[in-house]
Amino acid sequence: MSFEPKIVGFLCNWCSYTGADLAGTSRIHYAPNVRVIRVMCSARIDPTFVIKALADGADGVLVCGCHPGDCHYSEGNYKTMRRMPLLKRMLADLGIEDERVRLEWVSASEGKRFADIVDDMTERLRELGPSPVKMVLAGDAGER
Amino acid sequence: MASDKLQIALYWGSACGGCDVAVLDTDAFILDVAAAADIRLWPIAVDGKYADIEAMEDGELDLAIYNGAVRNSENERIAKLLRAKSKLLVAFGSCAHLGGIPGLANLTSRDEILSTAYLHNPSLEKGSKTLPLPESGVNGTTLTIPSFYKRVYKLDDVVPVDYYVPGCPPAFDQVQAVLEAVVGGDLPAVGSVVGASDRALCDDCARVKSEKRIKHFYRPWQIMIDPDACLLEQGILCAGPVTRSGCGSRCPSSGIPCRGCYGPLDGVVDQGAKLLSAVTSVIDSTDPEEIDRIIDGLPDFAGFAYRFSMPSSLLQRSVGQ
Amino acid sequence: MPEPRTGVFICNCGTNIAKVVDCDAVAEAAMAMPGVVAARSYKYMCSNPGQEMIAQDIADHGLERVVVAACSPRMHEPTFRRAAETAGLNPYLVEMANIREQCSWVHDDSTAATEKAEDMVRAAVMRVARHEPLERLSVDMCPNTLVIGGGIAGLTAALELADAGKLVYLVERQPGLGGNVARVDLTAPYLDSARDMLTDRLTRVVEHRDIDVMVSSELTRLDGFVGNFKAAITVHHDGGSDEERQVDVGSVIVCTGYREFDASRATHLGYGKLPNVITSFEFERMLRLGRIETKEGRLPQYVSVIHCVGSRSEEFHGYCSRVCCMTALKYAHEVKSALPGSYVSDVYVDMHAFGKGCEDFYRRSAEVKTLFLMYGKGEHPVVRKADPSDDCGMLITVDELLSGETIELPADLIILMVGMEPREDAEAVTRLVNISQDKDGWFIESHPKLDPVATTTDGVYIAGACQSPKDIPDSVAQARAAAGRILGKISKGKLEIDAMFAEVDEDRCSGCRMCNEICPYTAIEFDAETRRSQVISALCKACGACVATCPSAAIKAKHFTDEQIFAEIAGVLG
Amino acid sequence: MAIRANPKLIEELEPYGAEDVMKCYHCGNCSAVCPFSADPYVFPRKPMRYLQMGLEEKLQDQLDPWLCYYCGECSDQCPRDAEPGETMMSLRRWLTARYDWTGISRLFYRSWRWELGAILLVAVLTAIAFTLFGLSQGSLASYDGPNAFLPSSSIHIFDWALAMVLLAFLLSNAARMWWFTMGRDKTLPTSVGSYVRSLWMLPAHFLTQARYGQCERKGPWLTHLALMLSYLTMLVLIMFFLADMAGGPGIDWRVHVFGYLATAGLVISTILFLRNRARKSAPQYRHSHESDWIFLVLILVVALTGILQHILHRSGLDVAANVTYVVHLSLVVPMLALEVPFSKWSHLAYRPLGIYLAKVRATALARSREGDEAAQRGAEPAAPLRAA
Repeated sequence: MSFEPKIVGFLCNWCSYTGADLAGTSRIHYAPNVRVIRVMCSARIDPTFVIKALADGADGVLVCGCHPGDCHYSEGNYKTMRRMPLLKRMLADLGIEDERVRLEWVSASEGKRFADIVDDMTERLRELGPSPVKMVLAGDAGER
Repeated sequence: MASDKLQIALYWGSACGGCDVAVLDTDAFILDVAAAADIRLWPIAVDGKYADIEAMEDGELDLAIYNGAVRNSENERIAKLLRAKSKLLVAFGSCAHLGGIPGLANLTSRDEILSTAYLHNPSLEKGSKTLPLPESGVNGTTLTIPSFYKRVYKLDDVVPVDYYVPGCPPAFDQVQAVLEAVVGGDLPAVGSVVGASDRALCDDCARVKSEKRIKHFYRPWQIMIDPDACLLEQGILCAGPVTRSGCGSRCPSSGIPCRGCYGPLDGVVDQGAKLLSAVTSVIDSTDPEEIDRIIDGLPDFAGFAYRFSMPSSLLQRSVGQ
Repeated sequence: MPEPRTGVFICNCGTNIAKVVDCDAVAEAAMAMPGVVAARSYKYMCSNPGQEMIAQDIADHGLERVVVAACSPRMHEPTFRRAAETAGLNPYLVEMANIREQCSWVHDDSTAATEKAEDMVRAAVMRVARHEPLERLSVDMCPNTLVIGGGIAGLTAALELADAGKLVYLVERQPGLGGNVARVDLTAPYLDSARDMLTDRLTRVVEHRDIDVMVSSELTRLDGFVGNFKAAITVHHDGGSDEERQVDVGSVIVCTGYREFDASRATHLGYGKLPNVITSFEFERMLRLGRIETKEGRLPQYVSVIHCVGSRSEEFHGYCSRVCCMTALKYAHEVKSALPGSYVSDVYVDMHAFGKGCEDFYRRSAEVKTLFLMYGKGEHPVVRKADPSDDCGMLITVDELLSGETIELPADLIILMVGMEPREDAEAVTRLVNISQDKDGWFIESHPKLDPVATTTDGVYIAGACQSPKDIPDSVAQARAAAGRILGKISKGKLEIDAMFAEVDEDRCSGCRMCNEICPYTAIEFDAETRRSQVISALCKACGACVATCPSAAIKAKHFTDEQIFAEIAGVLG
Repeated sequence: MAIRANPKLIEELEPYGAEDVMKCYHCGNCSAVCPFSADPYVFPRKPMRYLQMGLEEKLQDQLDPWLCYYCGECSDQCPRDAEPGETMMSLRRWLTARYDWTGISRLFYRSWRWELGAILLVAVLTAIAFTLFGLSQGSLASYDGPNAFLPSSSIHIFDWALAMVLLAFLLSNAARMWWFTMGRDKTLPTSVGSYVRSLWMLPAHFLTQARYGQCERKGPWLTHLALMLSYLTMLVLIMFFLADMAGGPGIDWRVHVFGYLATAGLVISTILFLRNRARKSAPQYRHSHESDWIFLVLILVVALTGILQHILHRSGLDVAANVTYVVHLSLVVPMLALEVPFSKWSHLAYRPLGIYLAKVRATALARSREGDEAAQRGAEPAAPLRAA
């Protein structure tokens, strides 16, 4: 059986989570690989959450917020816009491939877009293979 | 030999020796210690043998102070030995506490380290192929050396630790405080960090803080540093906000940004990630390109953010193959 | 500590969930999860029997936590929180797993969907274990209101509130009340007098015992939060002396209106260079004085009205200023009736006549033989002085769209329909009362359709042209709407504030001030004495930006704590 | 080069009937429904725009109004009641006045009193003249024969003289029309050939009014055609067979049958038109300019007096016949002398001429367009060659 990546998705309550709900009410099907965690605003997403998800065995992490300028809290998503690029650079230094962490803007009306993003990310991660984190840490535990 | 004196041992694992110097830094006080205690093991200062420790009853030692990280089998063996023989085991200094500077080696791999050091080091004689092996036969006899681990561990990765004394090195007054505490027997809850504050360095930092908006990051030598203003507000990356205070804010007060040697505060699970979150949040731009330009001013961020805490971070090491 | 006793309730939603997700399997799996003492699958959890089942189980199993796996929390979270509350469980000890919108409705592979549902339930179970009972805050509502701006909107709002017996502080920067409407003669499309409209209101406002009017005054500071604002106002007395006033108000209505576009910026129209090129407001003054004449004191034979000066152009403002078209038509009528022999032409880009009675007004203006000349968006008419040989003072060159000809139009008096602009100090106002501006500088409402007078700051409302170009009826409607919203709040006496807000642990805060800049609602105060930051809970909207930012983990997002989210992460990953 | 707009022009046009044109807001429905509106002659919208803006020169150059038969579709469709059809009609009146160098037609169109006054004056003068002439050389008692009161031979000469005068007026005005619409425009690449090639259109449209037939409503066309042909027949009879017409008392069927048909045609069609105008039965009858009434009434009375005179003569009541004859003539003369060159009737010349010139103009424009395109093609480098 082919490898099925597990993706943890952090979605802001007002745009992206509502968008994901819309995908549901519109019955737009997408890959079952994503596990959504709702936060009030993408600005609540501490980079620690992303790393924690990877450390706990996620193959990918998807971060979604309102489109720039449309934040329910007027500028929360700008914080996310500032945090993610440096986080991705740091994760690259820690050996995490770029595709594993993804930032997308999804509005409440973009159910289709959310579905497409999940499908696309799932496909890319299938090709990329499982996250190295678990294996490596397990390996360390085995033999120092 | 029986004695009513305090039985203590000090040991250095994968360390630079700075922590031992810090102990010596306690100056005349160390003589009081010597007077009050039998120092059974202290490789850097007194002549004690592992065998003597191995010969001890379990718990015969009152206090073992371990500095340095765990990089090889010997480090681990002695850590286990001291744990068994000592009532209290203290992780002393950043390396034992969090992995410290040696922990930065986790950003690369054992093979790379060995090949750099033993195969591609410019100071090697041409064509040298000698790699350190745990066992090697030299004219008939077998030599063994400790095995070099795949990565660096902090002390409590290999043995349970009673107390942590942070710092690279710990401030001498705190060394004193810890020793006095042990002598006096008034100890906090097991597992706690002693000789440090529960607030971030900024609490003790004398520099004036105001609202933060960062348009450009500078290395300290790039600008004339305002002696009174918060370094971060001047665009100098400072780990103060994510670092326990207790050092007396020595670096910032001398114009050098905090490097975070005292480690994260309770509740912060990943010092590097937290620093990243805090610092990027106050970048003063809403334009992706500009943001990219601004963070270009933070080269090797992982190296800075995890300077002392790589092995204690969530990922513990680089997972790149 | 032992995991709290948790009950898991899996809704089939008829077949909406059950046809894809094996609900019984999920319930069975749930039983194995930490702390779970009861797990059920039921047809309709949101139905009364469903809710009673939850209440019953809380009693029977002494549940300390409840997880409902059903539809989106955006749908039924309030329902299930109420259900728990009726059974004496704190509503915040309920967590939902969204296995319909985000599972059964979007997946067809039953096994994968069931597995996902289990992960979602596990996450909820582990999360809810770390929930804390929370209490909603209740704060007093101060019945006084501060109205900023004494234009038609401000006057209306003030009267509405004062007539209801509530005290109003009306602050006007100018020495006189009335705003821009006081500069207008008649109003379109019914040609009734603005003066009449205003005078009655003005006298009532000035005499009203519940309205404290402060002219030549400015708001200098606004602290506090909804229901409990403290406003500092500077009153400039004639003679140069200033008086500082402090007033307590529960709500603020911003009615700062607009300023007219500076016509001299549209250089091609010759405003400021040619004496007989005037702005609509200058023409209004003429009308109020009752004599339409050129600077030379002659009666104009050709009167030309140029529309969209500053509006709907690449060069200046992209938006439509909304009232100019009808005002221009009004001029056609007023000029024709004052000077029957004159020829009126309107040079316009588009004729916007969408208001009540406006299309009809447009037709009537055509019937009085107004010449309508259309030019393309992005192009502009050019005004020049005529030659002595001409029978007119000026000539307007315009590429006329409907004929495709470039023509020269004779004119003796040219009226420029200057558009509306946010006032020069609009940005200062936004900072004072903590609201935001759109790209054009107009104040932003909290929802463009459903909440047009509220703002992102609770207790601060906007009415009139400060929100966007607006005519009198719309400004009045907004003012009354805002007043209505406030009266509603006042009548409740107390304000309920959601328990979900951020809180600073003062024993951990190091005063690094990282968070101060972060809060979009300026809910974070830095106390210079203690060198600690605090969150004003009533201002906090619980976005959590500061929590993620705080380097000392000293700020806690109630109901979205790190521990709770870590648990959720661990949960979804099994 | 910018054209000067003249907001006052509309006022000048009002007496010609253009009262509602300012209501137009240029939705273009009128041009869309008009069966004749096609490039390069897009109307009624465009001429209406020129009129609103007072682009006098442009209007004077227009052939478009002559391409319109006022079927009324446009006025029906107009959402603003701007009466495009009526506007075109009034533009035709205005153009007629413009073409006429004497200024008489301007006078008539702007004041029906003048028109009526002029007609009465000419009528009276004619009556006096013919009475004196009759008495001077014959007896009132004899209608024909050697001492006929008004001998057909002399009337015949008079007719021809009159016809020549009218023709002179008409032709000179027609020439002006050509100058305004074609001659002045030097950029127009017309050629004698193109004039010759389309020449057939003149008689064709004059006789058939084929275009009118293309309108949706056929009724008006038939009535109009009937009126026109009857009038024409009568004209031919009078100009060439007057002797046989006047001869009697016997009926010479070879000519009289045409006479009867024509008279019937005239009477019926004018009555129909008058009724329609009175009832405002269709858009094109809704607005009647005084000149329309005068025109119809005049034809009708002329026809009736003609009939009466004919009957009286056949019944041997020569005195009565002669008196009627004088009355008849005193109506015919102003009709021909005033109406044909200076008023509504002139369109019998201008319309076919307009259609003809429009065709010539269109071909010329098309040619110049082809010319431009050809020039462009020439300018382009031979791409395929370079590729090869």
